[in-house]
Formats: sequence, C-alpha cells, structure tokens
Amino acid sequence: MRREIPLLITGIVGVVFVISYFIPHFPFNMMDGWFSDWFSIIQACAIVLGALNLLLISSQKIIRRKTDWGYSIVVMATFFLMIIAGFSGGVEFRGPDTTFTWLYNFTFMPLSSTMYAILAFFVASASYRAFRARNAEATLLLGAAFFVMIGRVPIGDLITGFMPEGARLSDLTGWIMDYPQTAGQRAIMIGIALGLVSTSLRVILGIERSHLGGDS
Amino acid sequence: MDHFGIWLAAFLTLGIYSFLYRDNAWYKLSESIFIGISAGYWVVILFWDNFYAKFWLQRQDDPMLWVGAALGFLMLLRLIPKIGWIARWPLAFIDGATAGLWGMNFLASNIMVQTKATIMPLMGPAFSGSIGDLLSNLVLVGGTFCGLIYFFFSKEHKGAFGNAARVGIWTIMITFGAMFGYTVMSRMSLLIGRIDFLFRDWLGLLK
Amino acid sequence: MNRRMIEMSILAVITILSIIAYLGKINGWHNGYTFSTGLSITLIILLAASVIFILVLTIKGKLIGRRIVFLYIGIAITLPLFMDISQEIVVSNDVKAVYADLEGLPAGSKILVSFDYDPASAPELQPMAEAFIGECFKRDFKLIMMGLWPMGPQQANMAVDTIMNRMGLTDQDIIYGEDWVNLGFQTGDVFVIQRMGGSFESMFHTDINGRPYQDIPLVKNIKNFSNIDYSFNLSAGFPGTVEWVQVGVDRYGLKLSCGNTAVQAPTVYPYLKAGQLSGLIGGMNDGAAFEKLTQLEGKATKFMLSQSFSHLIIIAFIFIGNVAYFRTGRKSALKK
Amino acid sequence: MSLSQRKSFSVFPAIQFIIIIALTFVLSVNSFAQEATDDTTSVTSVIIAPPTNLLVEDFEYDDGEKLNLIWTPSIDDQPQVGKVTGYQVFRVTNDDVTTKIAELMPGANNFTDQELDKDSTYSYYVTAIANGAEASSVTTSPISPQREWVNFGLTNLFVIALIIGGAIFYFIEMGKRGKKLFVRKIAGLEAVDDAIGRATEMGRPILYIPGIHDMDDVQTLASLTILGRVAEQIADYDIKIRMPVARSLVMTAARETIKASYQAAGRPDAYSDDMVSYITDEQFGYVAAVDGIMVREKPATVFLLGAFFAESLILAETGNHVGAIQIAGTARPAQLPFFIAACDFTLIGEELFAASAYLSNEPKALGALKGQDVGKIIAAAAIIAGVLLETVIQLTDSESAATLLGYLRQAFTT
Repeated sequence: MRREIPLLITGIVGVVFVISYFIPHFPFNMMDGWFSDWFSIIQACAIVLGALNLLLISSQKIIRRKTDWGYSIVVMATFFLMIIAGFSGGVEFRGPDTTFTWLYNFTFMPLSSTMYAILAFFVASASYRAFRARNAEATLLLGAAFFVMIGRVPIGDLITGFMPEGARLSDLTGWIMDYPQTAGQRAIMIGIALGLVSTSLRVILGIERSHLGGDS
Repeated sequence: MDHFGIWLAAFLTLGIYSFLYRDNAWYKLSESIFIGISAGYWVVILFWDNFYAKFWLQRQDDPMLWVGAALGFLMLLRLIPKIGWIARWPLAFIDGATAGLWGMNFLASNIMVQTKATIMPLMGPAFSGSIGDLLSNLVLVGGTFCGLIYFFFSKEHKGAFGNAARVGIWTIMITFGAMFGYTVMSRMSLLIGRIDFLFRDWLGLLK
Repeated sequence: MNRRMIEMSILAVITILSIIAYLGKINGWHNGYTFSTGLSITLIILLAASVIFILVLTIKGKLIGRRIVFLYIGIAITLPLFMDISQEIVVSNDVKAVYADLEGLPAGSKILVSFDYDPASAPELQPMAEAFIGECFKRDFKLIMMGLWPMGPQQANMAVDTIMNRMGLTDQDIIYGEDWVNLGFQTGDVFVIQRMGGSFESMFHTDINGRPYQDIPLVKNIKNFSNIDYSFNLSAGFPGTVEWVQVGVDRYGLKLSCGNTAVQAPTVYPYLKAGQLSGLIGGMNDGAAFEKLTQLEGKATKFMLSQSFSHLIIIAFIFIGNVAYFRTGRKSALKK
Repeated sequence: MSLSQRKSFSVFPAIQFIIIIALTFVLSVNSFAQEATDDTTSVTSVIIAPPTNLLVEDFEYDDGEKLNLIWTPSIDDQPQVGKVTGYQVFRVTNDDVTTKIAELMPGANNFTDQELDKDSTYSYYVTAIANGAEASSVTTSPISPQREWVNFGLTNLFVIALIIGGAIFYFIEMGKRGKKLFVRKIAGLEAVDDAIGRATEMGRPILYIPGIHDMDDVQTLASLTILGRVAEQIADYDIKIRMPVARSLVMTAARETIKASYQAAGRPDAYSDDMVSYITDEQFGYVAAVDGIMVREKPATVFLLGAFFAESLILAETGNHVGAIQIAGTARPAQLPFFIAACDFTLIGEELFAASAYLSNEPKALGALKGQDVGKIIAAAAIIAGVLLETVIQLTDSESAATLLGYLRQAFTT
C-alpha cells in the first residue's frame, strides 16, 4: 500500500493536469494556478526539513569534534543571525534600514556575486586545459567560439575594418548566430521537448517509480 | 558610507577568490558564512513570500489554499520516523503535476512552434533572394534536420544515416562553440563588475 | 623563508596597501587614476610580450599551471579599467531592432519592463536597464516595472535613480505613479505571467511601496497585457525570456523584446528567428551598442576595453593549450 | 439663375474672407489660451469621425468570462497625421452601469474584456478621443459570454500529443510483450559501470549532484530516476555515495529513491539518511559548499545530472581538478559546452531523459525511447515536406501546393 498509493496519486494527478490543458471550464482552468500556489506553500514547509538537516549535520560535527568543526559553529551562528534579522522586524524585514537588508547587502550579495564572477577564472582554465582541436567536431566548436569571441567585441571590427561593410567579423558572427547556431538550437530544443514528454509519460504511467520509495 | 560593511564585503570577496590559489582557512570561513547566511536567508524569504503572503494573508479568500497547507503538513510528517512515509503523498502529487504540466507546455512551445518556424522558403519569393540566402537557409533547414537525426535512438549511426548524424553533430558543435563564446563574454563581464567593485567602490582607485 | 611565510607577507602587503588606498579615498588624497597613453601602450606591449614568452615556453615543452592562467585573466581585466582608449562599438541588427521598436512607438505608450535578475548579473544587465529606461523617459513613455526574481525590483529602482541622475532629471520631471511605477516582486515564476494575462491587479495588489493598485494613476486603467503597447524583459535565467515568450507572447500576444546575459542570448535566438521576439540585447557588448544608439553612455561602454582584452587573452590561452596538445604528441596530460 | 450665380460669386469671397479672419482669430486666441493654461480641453473646432463596425463576440473556448471586441478605427486615425490620440472602451452592464474599461493607443482595433460573469449581459461602445473632441461608436446589443467545455483551438496540439503519446504507449506495450527493441549505444551511459567500478577500486566516494532546481522541474525528476538505477549498482558494490542538494524537497525525494534502490538490491541495512544532505537553496552558497566537499573528500566519480546553470562549470572544473571521472548531463543548452569540455562524458539534452530508460534496459522503458523517435520522425518529415512545398510554390506558383502547405502549417499551429 505504501508503494501503490503514491503511484496512484502521481498517475491520477498527472492525467488530470494533462487534460486540464484542453479544458477551459472551471475547475480545470484554475488547476495550474492552484498548483503554483500549493507548490509555494509546500516549499515553505519543506525548507523546515532542510534547515533542520543542516543544523543536525553541523551540530553533529561540533559535538563529535570532526575535522573543521569550528566552521560548523560559523554556519550555525550566521544562520541564526539571519533568522533573527528576518523575523524580528516582522513583514517589513526588507525595508531599506533593517539589519536583514544590511546583511544582504554586505555579506550575501558580495558573496554570491563573487562566487558567480569566479566563473571567469574557471572559464579561462577550462579553455586552456580542455578545448583542443582533437577532431573535426572539437575543431568546429573552437572555430565558432573563436569567431563569436572576437566578432562580438569591438576589436573584431577593428581588425577587419578594411573589409566592406557586411563582410566584417561582426557580420560573420551574426551569420553564425542566425543560421547554424539557430539550427543546432532547434534540434536540441525539439529533442529535449520529446525527451521531456516521454519522461513525463513514464512518470505518469508509473514506469519510473524508484523516486517514490520502496516498501517500507 | 558604511565603512565596516564595505570592508566586510571586500574581506569576503577576497576570501572566495583565495580558493583560486588553494583551499585555505580564509575560504573555509567565507564558505561557512555564505552557507549559514544563505540558508537563513531562504528560510526567511520562503516564510514571508510563500507561506505568509501566499497562504496566511489569503487563507480566508481562497479556501483552495488549505489543500496546499495540508500537503505541506504531510511533508512535515517526515520528522516523525514512524509515519514519515506519508510524506511520499505530497511528493507524488508534485511529480504528477509537474509531469502533466510541463509535458504539454514543451510539446506546444518547443516542438510545434520550432518545427513550424523551420518550414520556410529556401529563397525569397520569385527568387528575390541571393545565392547566399539560399545557402544560409539550407544550412538552417539541413542543420535542424540532421540534428534531429543525431538524436535518433533506434538506428545505429552507420552509412548515409551515419553521415547525416555526423552533419547533425557538427551543427550542434557549432552551436556549442557559439554558446561557448557567449559564455566567455558573459563571465568576463561579471568579473569586470566585481573588479570594478574592488577598485572603485572599495578602494576608490578608479576614476 | 618557507611558502607559508611568503604567502603571509604578500597578504600583509596587500592589506596595508588596501588600507592606505581606502584612507586615501575617504580623505580625498586621491581621486582615482587613469593611465597616460604612453603607459597604457607600454603595459599592453609588456602583456603581449609575456604571453608570447609563455607560448615559447610551451613550444619548448614547459607547460604552465592554471594559477598562471588565473593571474593573466585578472590582469587582462584590471589594467584596461585604468586605460582611456576608445573603440568603435558595432551595433548588431538585433539591437537596432529594439531601438527601432522604441522609435516607432508614440509618446505616452505604456511599456512593461520585467526585471528578472539579481545583483550577481547586474554588471551585464544594469547598463541595458539604465539605457532603456533613459530612452523611454526621453520619449515620454510610461513604464510599468516588475520582477519575477526577488531582487529584480530593487535593481529597477537603482537603475531609475542612476539614469535620472545622469540625465539631470528630477522627481518633478519624471513623476512616480504617473510616468513610471514599480509593482515589485511576486513568487510563482511562470504562473505570475499567466495570471497577469487575466489581470495585473490579481498578482500585484500594491506597488513595491505598498500603495494600492487602484490608487496609482498610471496603472489603475491597466487591466492586463491588452493595455500594454510594448514590453521588455531583462533576464538572467529562469524564469525569464523563455517563459515570457511561451506565455506572454504565445498565449497573450504580447509584443516583446529582451535584454539577456550573454549566456542566455544564444538560447533565445530560435525565438528571435521565429518572430516571437522582436529584438535582443545580448551581453555587455550589445549593452554598449544600445548605449551608443541612445547616446546614454554608461558602464557598458566604459568596460568594453576590458571585455576586448579578456577575450584576446582567452583566445591566446586556447591557442597555447592547443600548441601544448600538438607539441606533446596529442597525449597531453597538462599538469594540474 | 445667372444673376444669383453671379451674386453668390461676388458674395462668396467676402464671406470666405470673413470666415478666414474669424477662424484665424479664434485659433490664435485658442492656441494662446492653450499655451497659457496648457491643458485646456475646450477646443471645439476639431471634429473627428467615430470608430465604426464595432462587433462583440464571445471569446472562443474559455470559461465564460471573456468577450472579444473588434472595430474599424476612426478615419481620422492615421499614422503621424491623424487627429485621434487614443480610444476608450466603455462597458454597459444589464443594470445600466457604464464603466470605462480601457484606454488604448491610436491604431487600436480590438480589445478583450475579461473577468466577466457568464450570467450577465454586456453592451459596449468605443470612443475615439482627439484633442478636445470625442466621437463614440454605436452601443452594441447586449451579449453574454459563453462557457465551453473543450478548447477546440488546441485540436492540433491534441492530435500531435495523441500521436506521440500513442507511439510511446504502443512501444511500451510492445516491450512488455517481450518484443526485442534496438536502441543504439549512448557513450555517456556505457561509462556509468566503469565510473562506479573505479570508485570501488580507489575506495573513494561517489558524488551525485542532481542540479539545483526543485521537484517541479522534469530534469530533476529525470535525474532522480537515473539516481535510482545508479544507487542500485552502488549498493551492490558497497561504496559511499555522497549527495549534497540545494532543495529540501529534493532531499526528501532523493532519500526515498536511494532507500528504495538499496532495498531492491537487498541491502536495506546499508542505507542511511546521511547520504543525502541539504546545504542551502542559494545557488552559489551551494556551489561554495560542494566545491569544498570535492576538494576535501576527493570523490573518485562525480555525476552532474539535472538542471544546471552557471554553477555547472565551477563544479565541473573543480571535479576535474581533484581528478574525478565525471559524467554530466543537462537539458539547459547553455551549460553543455563546458560540460563537454570539462567532463569525461556528457549527455546532451534529450539523452539525459533517455538515460534512466537506457540504464534500466527494461523493454518497456526502452519502448518509451522508440516513441520519442516517432516524434522526431514527425518533426523531421514536416520540415522536409514543408520546405519542399515552399520551394515548389516558388517555382511554379502551384495552388494545390499552397493549400497543402497551408494544412501543414495549420497542423503545427497551437
């Protein structure tokens, strides 16, 4: 039973949502909106599980004095700091002068921007290490990348400035983007959509079921 | 100007960058602060934006919201080991709804619209287009077609079929190359923004 | 001296220099620096020479580690920020299309702008946002702003502040609630767009400052997309342009163009070619191009030199990497 | 007759003159007054024609809440030179309440009124507005919106969904009945066994990253189905699996998945909740933590399967740096180039969705892949047929080809 009920729920819900796409009549026309609301609420409840798990792991590390347990104290301290800042001020926690906003601006924001920007370095090292003209495919990839990289910055047209307009690097880049690039994107898009439809069907039909758990 | 704040931000920024050199205590400290702060941030945000704004404020106007609350409650039963398996119900619900909704959306927007968009004349009306247009359009149509062949699972990539698949993977590789170029562009811009923060906003060395 | 000592002393030197520079900034000892043309050219030549040196090393079979690559990227981006060299910016057709759309709209048109990004992507999208808003204010368009990302609306307010300062406009010239409004953020991703198709007010009961929808002169007569003349979406991922196309354009017939991070841009090309999008500003380079069209030069234009340099460095290192690959008989195992 | 004619001839210029003088005077005073008070709207001399042919229809295939309005714009509404500055749409309900429901730009010729009540009736009129003048169309006769059960506007989509869905269904059924189904080799998936074996030999953990999206993304679902197959093998080998996740719901679902797999492999005792841990919902906070885990625990094998964004490269590069074998796959095209560069095997788009079926090697799961191929055949055939027809039309102006093409395009219109 523990296994059958979830499968049944998935199947029925899935079929109802597929059908609702074609039925404008109440209540089917409301279903996707409802789902979005419900999902938001479930997410809010589930984060309790996540947060508790994080705290559990951190406190276990501290209690058992595992390697780097000191950092777990930092994790817990900053976690509670943010929680207190977010809940002590009530619903206006996002106002311009709150502790929450201060923490956001001077810790959260610089950290996430930096982590994001660290990508530039990894892009560089990956380019250096991995982009090799190993075979025809890799060479095509490199070629297209070269033209786009140079053709999409001003320096590209500086180099080919002697060419007539319409034959400069930026134009070539434009052509790559408009034709072969778009063709590839379309093939990938159509393929992805088909894969998605088939996976959805398998989930609804209960062929993929391991993610709903076993018998106990 | 908030002196402490800006130094803290710079301290954390450089702490993350120090990972490029190697894993070290400064990075571990920045990482831990990041994990703690962001986990707390999301708890706060999900509570106020999702639970409070979507459910609590509107619970009287829209009785259907109680279904969501009930599913959320079932989710929390995970915490009680004996009946934790009930949490599979809301998960099963989410799976079903996701599968049902996304399948149709993608079928409509990706398969149908993009197939239709690829149905195009190879030349302008009454041969108004140039040879260049013809070739370009051939690339677009042929590339899409061969790309689809590449993804075909039911046939080994051999013979004429294999050649078409090879043209397909070439097209896809050009696509990836172009995306690679754009990604480089994007990532460099982000780093420029960050370095601008360090040298302009923090140290004031940039004009 | 062991390695740890060296690391520590470098760290100490950097800290001291930073403190001096910071004190200099707040006490007004310096006002920022720009390199002279001579110095700029010398630095560029030195940089080029060192890259060639690395190439020669590689040909000789001595490979560099990834920290060197990291160092070069840092330098290639930092130095040009101090240089004052102007470049001719190329405007692509997709950017021209956005500008032409704006030119074609009559004064008083109502434009919906969705800010679907956060501060992390701001370096690319903020300049576009500023130039777009500035151009709209110039042409007396009415802007309705919103965000599908929690931090988007704050970026919108920042962009409005910046561009009004730069154009010398005051709150009397551009009146909040009449010329523009910020409806704030809503959770629900794609469903927000879907419900806006029915009614904006059902999704945004108030604006970002808590003012009721019906009390805002600009929007009180705006029911849904059918009252919107044009829309622009600034997107850094999900939810973003793709979702606006699938729902806003395909279902509700919205006229849409977009500003995207460069990573996103290639993935929206099929929509552009299929006519679902009317124009695209993709990445900082297009941002600079749009600044050029609107004659509202800002950070994108300023950063273009660094952008060019970093691309050249990446290309150089791909080249060096390939030299290493062929040099070592294609069995390349670069040291990590 | 001739006299009067002559008379009028002599009189006419005089009158004309007076009128012109008077008009000039009025206009100049008026414009002066306008400049002074700026928004006086008392100009009465502008006369405009009203919009015509106002037609109200039921909005097709809705829940009985919308009405469609179409009209012919005023003849004074011309681009650049027209006098009309906009339109206002008014609604009259059956209890005679009139409300302005929209203000539209010049050139507007349609509007959809929404959130109506299907049990009421509504009339409408549209007013053209000029500087100081307005002209209204006639008020339409009352109409109420109709409620429909089926959206026939989506018939094409329904048919195509039915064909593709039917094909998938059919092949699954064939698979169940034991028909042998051929599916070509997918390199990335052939490598899964080796990757797990390698971790066993080296005695190091396997890291499984299911992307950063929540359970409402099909990619995450696909990733968890793959996890199910992978975890079964892992249970056999008795190696450590480490799975940090960015969403609480994914944490719960992943635990269920691994638990079920361990049960299926007959080793329920070896399972522990510690295998899956939640880090944070924040994209880069999560990445910072996973990077730390990679550098400190040095996994032998890393699976990156699911919805990835910018973090993909940081993860893949760090994984490569610590010397792990990496199998990656995502349906976010923008992340694929770097996966291809930095990882040992990459599942491109559709292959990610095919993976769990392929790994299971169960006939009914493989049948679903066959069904996908039918979809590809349809798309490819439509493209080729359409392009050929277009070309034929260009060459011969053939009408029948044009009709055929029309049908074809129609079939792919949603």
